[in-house]
Amino acid sequence: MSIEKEDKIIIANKEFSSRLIVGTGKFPNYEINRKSLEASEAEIVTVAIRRVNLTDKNQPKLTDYINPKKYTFLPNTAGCFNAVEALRTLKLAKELGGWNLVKLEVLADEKTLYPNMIETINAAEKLVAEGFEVMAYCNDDPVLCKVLEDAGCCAIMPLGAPIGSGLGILNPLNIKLIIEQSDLPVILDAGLGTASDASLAMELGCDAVLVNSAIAEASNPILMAKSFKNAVIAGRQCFISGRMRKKNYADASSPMNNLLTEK
Amino acid sequence: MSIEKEDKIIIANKEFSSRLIVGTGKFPNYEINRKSLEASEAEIVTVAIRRVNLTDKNQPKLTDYINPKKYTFLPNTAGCFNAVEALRTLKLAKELGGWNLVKLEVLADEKTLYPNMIETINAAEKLVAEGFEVMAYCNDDPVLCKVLEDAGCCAIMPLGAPIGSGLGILNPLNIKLIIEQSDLPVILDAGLGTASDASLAMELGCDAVLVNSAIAEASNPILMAKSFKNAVIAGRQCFISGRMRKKNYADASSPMNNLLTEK
Amino acid sequence: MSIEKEDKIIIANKEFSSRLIVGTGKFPNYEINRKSLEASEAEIVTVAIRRVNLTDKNQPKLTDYINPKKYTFLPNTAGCFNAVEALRTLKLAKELGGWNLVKLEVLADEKTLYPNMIETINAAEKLVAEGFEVMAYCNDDPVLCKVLEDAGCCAIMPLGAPIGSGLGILNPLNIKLIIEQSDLPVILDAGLGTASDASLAMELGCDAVLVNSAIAEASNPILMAKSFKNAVIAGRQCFISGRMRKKNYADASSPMNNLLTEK
Amino acid sequence: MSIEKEDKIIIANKEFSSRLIVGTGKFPNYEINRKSLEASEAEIVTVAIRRVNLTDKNQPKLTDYINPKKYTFLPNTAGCFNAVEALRTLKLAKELGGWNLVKLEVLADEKTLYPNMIETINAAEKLVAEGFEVMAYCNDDPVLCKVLEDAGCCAIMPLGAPIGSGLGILNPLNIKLIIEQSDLPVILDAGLGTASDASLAMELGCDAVLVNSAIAEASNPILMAKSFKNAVIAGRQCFISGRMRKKNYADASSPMNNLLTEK
Amino acid sequence: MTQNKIQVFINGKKKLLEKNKNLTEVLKLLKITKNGIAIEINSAVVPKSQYVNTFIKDNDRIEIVQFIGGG
Amino acid sequence: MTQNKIQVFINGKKKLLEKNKNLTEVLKLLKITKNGIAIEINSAVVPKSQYVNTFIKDNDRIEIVQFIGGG
Amino acid sequence: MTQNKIQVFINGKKKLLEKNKNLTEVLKLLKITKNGIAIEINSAVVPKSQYVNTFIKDNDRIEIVQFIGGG
Amino acid sequence: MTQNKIQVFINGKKKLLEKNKNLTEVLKLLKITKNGIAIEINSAVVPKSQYVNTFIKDNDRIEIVQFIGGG
Repeated sequence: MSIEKEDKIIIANKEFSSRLIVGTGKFPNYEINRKSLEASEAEIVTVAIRRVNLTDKNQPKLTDYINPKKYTFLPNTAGCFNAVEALRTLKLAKELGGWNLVKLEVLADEKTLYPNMIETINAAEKLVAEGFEVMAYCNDDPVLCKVLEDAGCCAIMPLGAPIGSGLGILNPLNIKLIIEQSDLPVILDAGLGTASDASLAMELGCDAVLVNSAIAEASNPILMAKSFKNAVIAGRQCFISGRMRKKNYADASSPMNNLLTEK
Repeated sequence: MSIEKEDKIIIANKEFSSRLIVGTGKFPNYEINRKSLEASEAEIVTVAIRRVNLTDKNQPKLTDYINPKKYTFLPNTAGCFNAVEALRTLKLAKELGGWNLVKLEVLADEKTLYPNMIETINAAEKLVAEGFEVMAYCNDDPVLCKVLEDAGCCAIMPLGAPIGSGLGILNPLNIKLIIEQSDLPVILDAGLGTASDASLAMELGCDAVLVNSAIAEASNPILMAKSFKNAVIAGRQCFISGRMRKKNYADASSPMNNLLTEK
Repeated sequence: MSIEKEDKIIIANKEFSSRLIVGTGKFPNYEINRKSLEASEAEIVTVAIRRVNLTDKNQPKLTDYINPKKYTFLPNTAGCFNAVEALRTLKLAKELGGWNLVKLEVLADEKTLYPNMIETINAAEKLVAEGFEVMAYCNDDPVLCKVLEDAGCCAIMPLGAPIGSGLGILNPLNIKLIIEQSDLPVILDAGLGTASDASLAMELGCDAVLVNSAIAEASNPILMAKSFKNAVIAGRQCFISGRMRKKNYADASSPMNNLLTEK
Repeated sequence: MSIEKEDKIIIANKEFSSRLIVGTGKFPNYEINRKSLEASEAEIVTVAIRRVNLTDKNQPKLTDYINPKKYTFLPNTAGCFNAVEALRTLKLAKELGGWNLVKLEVLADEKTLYPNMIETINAAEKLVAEGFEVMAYCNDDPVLCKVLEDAGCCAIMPLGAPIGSGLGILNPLNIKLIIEQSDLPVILDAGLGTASDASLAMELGCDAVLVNSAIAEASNPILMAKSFKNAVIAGRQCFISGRMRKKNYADASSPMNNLLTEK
Repeated sequence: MTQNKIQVFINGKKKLLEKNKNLTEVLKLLKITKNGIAIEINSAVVPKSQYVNTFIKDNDRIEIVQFIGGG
Repeated sequence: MTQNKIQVFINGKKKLLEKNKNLTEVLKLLKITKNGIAIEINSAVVPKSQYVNTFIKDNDRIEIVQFIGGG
Repeated sequence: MTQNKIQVFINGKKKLLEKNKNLTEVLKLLKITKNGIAIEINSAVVPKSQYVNTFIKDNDRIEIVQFIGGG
Repeated sequence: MTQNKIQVFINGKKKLLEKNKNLTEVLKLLKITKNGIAIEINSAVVPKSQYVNTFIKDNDRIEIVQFIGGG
């Protein structure tokens, strides 16, 4: 009876087996995206809403490769810089697929792509009022994460490092504080670059992680997707297993008695 | 056709599928040891040689739980503080099971359990001359690791941190330098505490890792064994996949054009 | 002609030679506080406003030891959890000494003592409107720091780690981003534990640091005050000098030619 | 009566006030070298022995700028790759200036410039036998540092990172273990890049540090020399003062009672 | 502009259309199929069911969007 | 409560005072000197110059504060 | 010590044995089975095949070892 | 090579010298002053006091060194 079987994550009353959420941006093409997604065994994918290209209608369509019936689409508001834009975008997303579960992302500037927390809180309240299930991309300030929780979000998504930076988790203490205080799933979003970064996030107690660039920009995205799948499982198991205590000195693995050389 | 299938590690001309070597010390009992070992899917286990207890012969025996026919036993010289003791110990190991593949471990002191590199090199030469296949526990000095390689060892086993400390990899640069220079398998030995530590070791390019305390001292050793199994696979896949480049600023995962809000 | 002579910091149009601001809390007594302050060569000290003790009027008074004529008092709002309390407190501070230069500190909770950024911004606007010169304790989110700057604060005081934790600077990248974007003095507040922490803050480009617990809780506060004085100068000089480029391999300090042993 | 006055370091029975040893390599020219040295207030400088240039005798001479009567010259064996070369080089150094105090440096390869510890130990024994006072550049392995100590060296000089890398102290735990075990002055040699690196070395308990590239390669070497002077003093004072205890949560600097707002 | 034409903005680009066209007709004109898209006119979403009854007016700002890859 | 007394709160503690006392008198009563303190009544600061003209009323909340060590 | 006894050390502990015993007999005496053990006498390994021909002499240092858990 | 010349190596470079020259003469020849240098012949240091009595032989390897900047 393995832990994986039972250890589900629940977001907005929906149960998921995978704790890895995958973004669909930056892949060389939709075919590699599709294969990487399969390899990742993720159940939720983030997607963006953009204008249809009127001049070239034969461009490949995301939905031709990734089936909204098979995966839970998580429409994001990437590119929105205020609550009004975010709201407009997600209403279109709802019309597109009838989704209520959305990823709110209100950015402050293009250099850091850090969230504008004031606008994010503001937008979260409006979206919740409109009946959306809001998963909120946010900074790693436990205080403001709590405000988002109180605003009725269904998941807190603090950043580990700037989006697409691959720098890992810059402030593990803050992530830990957010997890300790939160009654919601805490999903590490943004900044993860390697398997060990993802594993560490789970070891800190995150309920899931969202990964995009680290997979899409790998030399071998499909294998990297597998890597993250395994890293998330490993990190989750490690968290549940209860790690050994750190020691500043050595502690022998082999008994130091009954040696040949004892008198 | 998955990478795991093909990506074998070869030590002393023997091929292994698992890149996780597990120690058998410190477990609550041999039964949990056995189950953890199975969960880890390791193929090699380290074992110690100690005096038979003459007063109580009914004590459980390691070999009653862990079958030398099923696992590759790697006898170690833990507790030896010079070449002579190590040589004596391994000759007995050979008599015990006819093993040539051994883990050489010549310790300097009980506080750090760091290797005495001079005695280790000295012992390695003698053991190689006697026809042993020597996997050598060593410090993380690339220069002395090279000396061990030239002495005819079949694997280099640098420490990440003091044995049983769970501090992880204290000096990743040295481990990287050792990997870059080495024609032998480099196996990170000692100090790993969590899944992410093991994953990082593999991401640096280690060919395998040896874990004991982190599994044996976990609240749930069996699940932790699974965690390390997955972490090692994740780290290996990450290394092969070629990680994304780190950036000091953000890089959007969703395109910043064709936005609703563009003029 | 030494750099220290010229390299002044300007806060609210006042010029200061020292880049070390010292808190006056937690000292064993006011006498040690006074001596440590002298040793630190700081020019600005933070102070708190509290109720007079009506039952025991013979308690020592801060101002009997630390002369407001000699040091720039920086009244803080420690203990305030909203804008109204902060405003009340600082109006009393103004009445107490006619100070306009104040340290705004609106806390969110007693566990982290992290700032409540929404209330802080709110309070900053009110205080600026009332003619105060506001130095604002804040989190390390560059976006919200910019909002404080736009609200008319005269200095940004991001935290390095929780107040009194001595953990140093948990997220140097954010501190760097704040410095890059800011037209105001950036003063690292909270979390510094050692001289090297203070030096690092200055090397990142901070204009000054505020230290309290690290000095007050040292075994020898007076000597530790000297240590921080020197560390801040060292870090500032290092920042101005332009550090060497990091390299991943060695680069000889002594020429590798004209050796005895060359042919 | 300040600590600096009394807190001397004793190397080979000679007393020094400064705990900063400066290398003389890599400076833009000897004039800047001289000025930086003065700014550093160092008393000991390392120097190399090289062939006189027979074709151009008008090249500037180190000793025309840096007076061996004013500074303690510490001849090094940089560029030597075995004991024989080191011994030859230092005998010439002795003839050059009658120095007994020398810096032994037996390198393994040009990529890492790491010491060859076996040759270093070997050379140290020979040099001690010849009556030299040997300060030994070494790796950060406590076990081999102890061997050097037992060989009769007068100072242990473990590396923080590869020479000229500016990466700081890669393995602080090892440096701490070396300090704990050692009866000799432990001088951190190689790898320091910034003031905070030097301060950290002293906070760990090093008796002194040796700096070359970080000063010589700074945009402003003279000011950087001052920076390191102050950093070393700061770090030393911090070590003696006894740092505050680290805490994982906040601890208020201002009392949380007698607030205006209390009932 | 000629009597029987109106000017609109579709995905930010100026276009001239015949008067009295409904959304369904506009999509046909643009050779865009209904499925996998959503439409907004002047910042208000238009449900698919209403395309046929939604007539484009002068200066309408029409946004036609779809899902694409994003993080 | 007796006719000629009023009840006030000084630094959060209940106190009975004679009617028609001004702040200067209250401070004398409390044996507190003017310098190094500031006073607030019902959340409004009272300038030192006004102590003598400020008469305490029933239920006034008086806060008397000073500087202490703080970070 | 009595004429017909010898003193040996087995796993570090002093023991008295009859003279002219071979290793197989000693093991029987100790109730230890051959399998899963290895034996060294005076720092030299004794192959199992030689137990029966190996007679214990006075002051022999006998080590009987097995595998146990170790890292 | 001519009868009255010898070949030596000075700082690794081949040189021809008259026979029977001592170190002092060689230094004069090379226009190098005694101070701030040290000399080794065939890996053995020559004290300054001995320069005048040290005659260079055929194939001698002479090293003339000084201090330079180093870390």
